[in-house]
Amino acid sequence: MRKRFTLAPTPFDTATLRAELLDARVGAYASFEGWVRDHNEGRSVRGLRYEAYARLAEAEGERIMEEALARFDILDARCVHRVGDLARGELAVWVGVTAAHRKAAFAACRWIIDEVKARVPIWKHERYADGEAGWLHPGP
Amino acid sequence: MRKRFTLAPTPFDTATLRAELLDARVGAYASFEGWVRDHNEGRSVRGLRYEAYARLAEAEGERIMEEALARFDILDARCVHRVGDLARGELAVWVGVTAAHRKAAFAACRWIIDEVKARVPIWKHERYADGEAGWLHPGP
Amino acid sequence: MGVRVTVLYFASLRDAAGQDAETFVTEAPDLRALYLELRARHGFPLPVERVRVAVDGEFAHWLDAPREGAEIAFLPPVSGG
Amino acid sequence: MGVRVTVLYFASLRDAAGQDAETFVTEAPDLRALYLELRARHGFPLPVERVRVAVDGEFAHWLDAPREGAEIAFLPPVSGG
Repeated sequence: MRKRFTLAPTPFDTATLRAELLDARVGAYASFEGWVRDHNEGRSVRGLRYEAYARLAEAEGERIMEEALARFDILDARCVHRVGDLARGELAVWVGVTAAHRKAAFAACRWIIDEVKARVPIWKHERYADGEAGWLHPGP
Repeated sequence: MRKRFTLAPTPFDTATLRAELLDARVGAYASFEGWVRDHNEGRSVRGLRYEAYARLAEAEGERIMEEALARFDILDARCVHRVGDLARGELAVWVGVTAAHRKAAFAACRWIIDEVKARVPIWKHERYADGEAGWLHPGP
Repeated sequence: MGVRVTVLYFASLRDAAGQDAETFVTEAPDLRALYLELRARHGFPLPVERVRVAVDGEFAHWLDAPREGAEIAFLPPVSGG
Repeated sequence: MGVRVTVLYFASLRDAAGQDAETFVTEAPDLRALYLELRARHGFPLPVERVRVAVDGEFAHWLDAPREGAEIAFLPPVSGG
């Protein structure tokens, strides 16, 4: 079975991923990309590291994609999340969704990235220009 | 001044357009693409033609992009709309939006395509497999 | 005393008119009257309520008077995207 | 009579534990008690209320008992995306 959620230890190409999603039934394609910014909450970011509990991250990611296909009137969806060290300006996560119509494509794309951020066991470690570094563990 | 809304008489490359939008401040990139489907409202579509009143379409498209920049907390946005003859499976319209955070990127992307569809003087002529053809003039 | 205008036709209006554009002298007091006149002449499928009007590349009002040398466009409901 | 388990540490918990994983015999009656015990030993920064627990690659319940040979993962609040 083709996996819809993948962890990528190296930079990946969104054009290829997008091309794999397109077919004659597709009227709407919505995508989201998360990039490593130069700043986060007012601090200058030098780079970051994503660590995952890969076994559970892949299972939970796949569940999110299956739930999206059940909840929304979409044709298909994919998500790839980087792990390992990333520099500023690198792509961290990509979501692509195809549907007959745009409303469902947008809604599912937004839902998937929100669920991935909330549920998939991946942790971000940021290194700042001032030399400090730390894990981000968002509060409740 | 760099134009944010463009009419394209020939197929265009979204990877290049996306690359032009990305810089170190970007944390979120949301995009939308509209494709020529093989079916529309139950009829088999052979191809279509987009016609525009180019002079006003470009002015109104540019106004939409400027309004999006004022309404949403985004960094930049672009939209390209094809005109002329398109076959099934061809890209009709692309919207790309960059922001620090995903909420504004999604909201602006959705808003731009909705406004473009509602306001920009472009008309779609569909040719069906059964030989019929006609202009789409959506009712109120 | 009429004014010389160029009228542009798009989509179903162009199909009905059998041409992209025509230039003529009109004595219509406003753009609405001009559209109604042309609708009668060309058999446009769309009532004025479903059409918008633009002059010289900007949206205009139906009660504006035609100006000498104006480019007037009648715009059917749009269907881009 | 304890059970032998492997515990995985991630992110700030790994930094505190100074290791990715450790295997040992525990007599903790449930996963919650096991976490509290390890928290005391390693000085984990996170209270149990902010942590989730997984067993053998699936989310588990704090009141589940540790099973012989289980891979137990304590998961700090996630921050992917």
